[in-house]
Amino acid sequence: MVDAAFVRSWVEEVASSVEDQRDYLTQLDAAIGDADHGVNMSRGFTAVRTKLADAANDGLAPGPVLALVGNTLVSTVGGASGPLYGTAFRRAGKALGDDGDVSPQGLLDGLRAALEGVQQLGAASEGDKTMVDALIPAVEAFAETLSTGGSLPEATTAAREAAEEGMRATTPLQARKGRASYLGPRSVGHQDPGATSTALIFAALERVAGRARG
Amino acid sequence: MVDAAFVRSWVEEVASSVEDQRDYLTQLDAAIGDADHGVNMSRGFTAVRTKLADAANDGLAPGPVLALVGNTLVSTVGGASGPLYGTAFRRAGKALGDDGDVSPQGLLDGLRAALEGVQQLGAASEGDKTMVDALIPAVEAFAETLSTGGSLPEATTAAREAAEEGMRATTPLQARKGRASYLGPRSVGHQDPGATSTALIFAALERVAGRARG
Amino acid sequence: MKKLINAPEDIVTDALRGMAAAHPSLRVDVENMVVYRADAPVSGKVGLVSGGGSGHEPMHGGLVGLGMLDAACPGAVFTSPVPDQLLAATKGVDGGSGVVHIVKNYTGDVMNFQLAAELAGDEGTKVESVLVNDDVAVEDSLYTAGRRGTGATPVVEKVAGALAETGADLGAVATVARKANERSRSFGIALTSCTTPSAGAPTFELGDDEIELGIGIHGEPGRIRRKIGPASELVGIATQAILDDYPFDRGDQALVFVNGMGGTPLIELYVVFNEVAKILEGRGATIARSLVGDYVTSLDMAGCSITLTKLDDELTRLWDAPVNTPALRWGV
Amino acid sequence: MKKLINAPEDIVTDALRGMAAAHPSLRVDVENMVVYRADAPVSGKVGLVSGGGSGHEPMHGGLVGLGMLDAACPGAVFTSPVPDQLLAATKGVDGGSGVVHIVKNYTGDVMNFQLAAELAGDEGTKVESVLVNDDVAVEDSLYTAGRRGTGATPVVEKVAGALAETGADLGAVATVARKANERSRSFGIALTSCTTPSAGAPTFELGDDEIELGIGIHGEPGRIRRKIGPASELVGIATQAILDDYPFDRGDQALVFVNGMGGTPLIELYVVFNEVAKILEGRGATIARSLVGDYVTSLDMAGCSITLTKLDDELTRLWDAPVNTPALRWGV
Ligand SMILES: Nc1ncnc2c1ncn2[C@@H]1O[C@H](COP(=O)(O)OP(=O)(O)O)[C@@H](O)[C@H]1O
Ligand SMILES: Nc1ncnc2c1ncn2[C@@H]1O[C@H](COP(=O)(O)OP(=O)(O)O)[C@@H](O)[C@H]1O
Ligand SMILES: [Mg+2]
Ligand SMILES: [Mg+2]
Ligand SMILES: [Mg+2]
Ligand SMILES: [Mg+2]
Repeated sequence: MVDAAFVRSWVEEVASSVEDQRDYLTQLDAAIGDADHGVNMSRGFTAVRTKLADAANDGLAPGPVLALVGNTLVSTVGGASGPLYGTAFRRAGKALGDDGDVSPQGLLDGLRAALEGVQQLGAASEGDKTMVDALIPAVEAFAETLSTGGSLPEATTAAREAAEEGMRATTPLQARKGRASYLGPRSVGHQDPGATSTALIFAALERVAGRARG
Repeated sequence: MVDAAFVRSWVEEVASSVEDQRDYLTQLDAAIGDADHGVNMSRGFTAVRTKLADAANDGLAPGPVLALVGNTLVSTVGGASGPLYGTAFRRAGKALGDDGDVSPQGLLDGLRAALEGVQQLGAASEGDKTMVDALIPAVEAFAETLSTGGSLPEATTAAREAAEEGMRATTPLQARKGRASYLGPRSVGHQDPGATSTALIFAALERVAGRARG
Repeated sequence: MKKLINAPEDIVTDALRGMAAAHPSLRVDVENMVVYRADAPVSGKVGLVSGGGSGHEPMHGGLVGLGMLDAACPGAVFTSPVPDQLLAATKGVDGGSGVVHIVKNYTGDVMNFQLAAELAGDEGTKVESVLVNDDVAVEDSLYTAGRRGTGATPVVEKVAGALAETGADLGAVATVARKANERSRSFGIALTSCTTPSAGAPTFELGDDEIELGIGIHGEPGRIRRKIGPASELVGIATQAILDDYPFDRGDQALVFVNGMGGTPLIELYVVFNEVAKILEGRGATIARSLVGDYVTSLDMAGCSITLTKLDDELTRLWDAPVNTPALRWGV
Repeated sequence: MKKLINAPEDIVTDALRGMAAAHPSLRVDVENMVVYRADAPVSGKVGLVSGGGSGHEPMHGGLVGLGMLDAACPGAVFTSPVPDQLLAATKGVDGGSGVVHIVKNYTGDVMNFQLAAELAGDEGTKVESVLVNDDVAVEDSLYTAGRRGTGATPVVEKVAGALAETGADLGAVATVARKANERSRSFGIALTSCTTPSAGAPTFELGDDEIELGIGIHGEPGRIRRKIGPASELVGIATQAILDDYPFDRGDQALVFVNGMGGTPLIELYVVFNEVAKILEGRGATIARSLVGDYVTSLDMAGCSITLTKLDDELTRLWDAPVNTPALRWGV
């Protein structure tokens, strides 16, 4: 079951892997963007950590936790990734509502809401070489696994694998959205930073689900 | 005897060795100045060549030729070396007067006048790490050789040797005049560009005197 | 990396404190990262707010003042400001007649301004957003992020600010801003990349004889890498790219803006201006106004951008109107 | 070397043509390399002429105009102008009340201006020469070339130009210029060398973590080479060097001029300004006026100089007086 502790450790896992991968994400962004994606994400999740550590936010249900994460990202990240990831977490939080325990199906609804929010705001479709290219396959794989009777850990593993595949698949693409699109054909041959950070988020989810099971 | 042809080929010799040594002079100036001495000298002597090639200046006596060289340097070089070398050649030209043939003693008077002009304008004494450090010993050696019965070629050789010695002697000195003085102790260990160009001028004189004899 | 900073994470706030100390005509909210003109909000006047990543100085903070912006929101280096800043600025300059957002067309800027505009609307402030997208190096397409906002931005801010100063209403100010944008085109050239304080190394590497054509203002590479050539050739390419998209011919009045990217000395910008002038004269267009200097920069990048704005009587009058900002000042 | 130029030997004249095309307020004699204000000579007004090597733009050509210089003579890059130029400029701006030469204290500048002044005197133009020597990095000694003229130069030119505009006589204009110089001190820091077009390579090499303290404005190395440190430390050293020579304390009114050397972005200059402000506030001195930007540059050198001028009522009034030049403009 997905409870507040689960969601909090997921966010904590994301925060620490963003720290680890900070420079890598920035290097990816240097190749086809403006060399700040890692810095942006780390600024955002550092703020998120502080927020979640604040006693005032103790005892929040999973949904409100994710909403708080989203609002914090919107308020601290800036750039393209800030509104996008912020909206994703906000929408997911909204979808989860105020339940203390969320079912795998409930988490899926949250992921679907996140994807919808990102696409509404950013108007990117699959193949535009953005975070959407990791997010869509991840959500689909997650849904697919559950619908065929898979467990939450299995669903998160499938989602992580699909996200990483989608991330790698951005390399040969020519960007049609975001900064990388300014490079035109020169954006080909580089992995998209946002798709990479999205894969990190699903890898964190998998680790937490694995621990929750064991 | 020093006639107009002699003086013109001296100036021509100076011009061509300034061309050859242009980058070297500029490098010396880069170390303790502003990296333009070679460029300045070459701009000046290129203009001098044009002036001397001008038919209007055919048939000038040695003195007026040197005065023309001086005026041209003042009008085209700029920087510190322009007024200094310009004044040197102007004063030398004045000292030679309008005689068509100048004795070695007359040439010595010209060199003395040049030195006096440089020191009046620049107020540098020997040891300040300037062109004066090459000019003073050169003029003295020239005088010394004549006074002991030496020939003009011998006097120019002595002058060239003394100029080069004075030039080398600037290396260990701390500059007290010109741009290099701003470096304080850091000016030590570098050969002075202006002393180097002065040595070139005496080397040119020696070559011409040697040819004149042979 | 060698920079005159204390720490990469402090550069923006330290610089804001410096602006506050240097310019009494500004009121700087360092904590919320907003630069206001000291007398904001000016009651009855339409407010003008712009913003974007830091690293483009003097844009935007240096363009705040009478006759131009009422507030500017600097983000982190090359990172759009967040909605909170933009909302605070929007409310802080609303003199009751609404606020114009001048937004350079970058995904991040557009989205953050959009969120701020929605929040401001909820709180009862009328907001009109004006998009600046003058960079001809990027082809204009519905299926991409579209053209970037670059050198035209100060021009748009200047004329909109001048009209707002006359008491014109929200719609009119937004309209003239859009008109200035539509009549402007830009193209940028980089001789070097730039080094963001947090990355600590150049965003891209260029050979000793290589340059990038069609760059933006975030240290990103451009459309084409090639060998350097004489200014006449490079300026020819840049100006032609503009003219192919938006011709200037006999009778046209041009505002010629030669902008330094931050690391190129002014003497070179005048060499560039001379080449642009030769081309325009060759076509019979008139250089009616000019601006030469570093206004829309990319940190320490060496290079320049050329912006041509086709003036009409209204735009010329508004360009000439008094302005009093740290970076642009005349008539007062 | 990568520069936006056509050929090293053309950079000065190409840039002069660019200035002529960009600024109708100037009259540029490209052949004789003199930049005049368009209405020179102003009859009855004392004329102001300055000049020096090129590579310091906007100084001096960008400081020509109402309330400042009547003419500027650019030499080759980093090379003093020749007497012919200076003589032409001196005669060209003599409105019958004589001409002030503002000369930065460099051997070459001093000698060329001196020769020009003698020639102008012979031709009946009264000339007063004012020497600018504000650089505290060089110790002041009778036995050396003395202190360099650096950041104080635009300050001296501004106040002298403002007084000349009031119709003051030759002696009075020269006196206020000398006063502004005597009340100003500067110190420069280089993060990189610069590349002169003709040399084609940096004048000196600096390690990735090395800087030069006490530099001049000709790309020459400074007094001390050291490792880079935070802005607070470097600005502390520079400001202390000034204050040791000329203290600013409670009640003193400072004009704080943070000048970019050409390759340093404005955001860093504001970081520097903030550090200077903290030091002056700590001593109780007041920042009465400020100037932040690239005014006295050394081609593409990265770094800055700090100039402090102790204002009195007269200097403040003259600083605030209207000025209309390409680089400095207010009140008109
Ligand atoms: N319109 C969009 N839709 C979805 N994702 C986008 C869009 N534009 C950009 N992105 C994502 O944002 C990432 C860049 O984020 P970041 O570097 O933090 O912001 P910025 O591009 O403003 O510097 C890109 O790698 C891409 O995945
Ligand atoms: N006061 C002086 N007296 C004599 N020679 C001087 C003086 N000042 C400078 N010089 C000479 O001028 C040389 C530099 O000339 P140059 O580089 O052409 O001019 P600048 O120093 O103005 O760039 C120095 O190497 C020095 O020999
Ligand atoms: Mg980015
Ligand atoms: Mg020199
Ligand atoms: Mg960014
Ligand atoms: Mg020089």
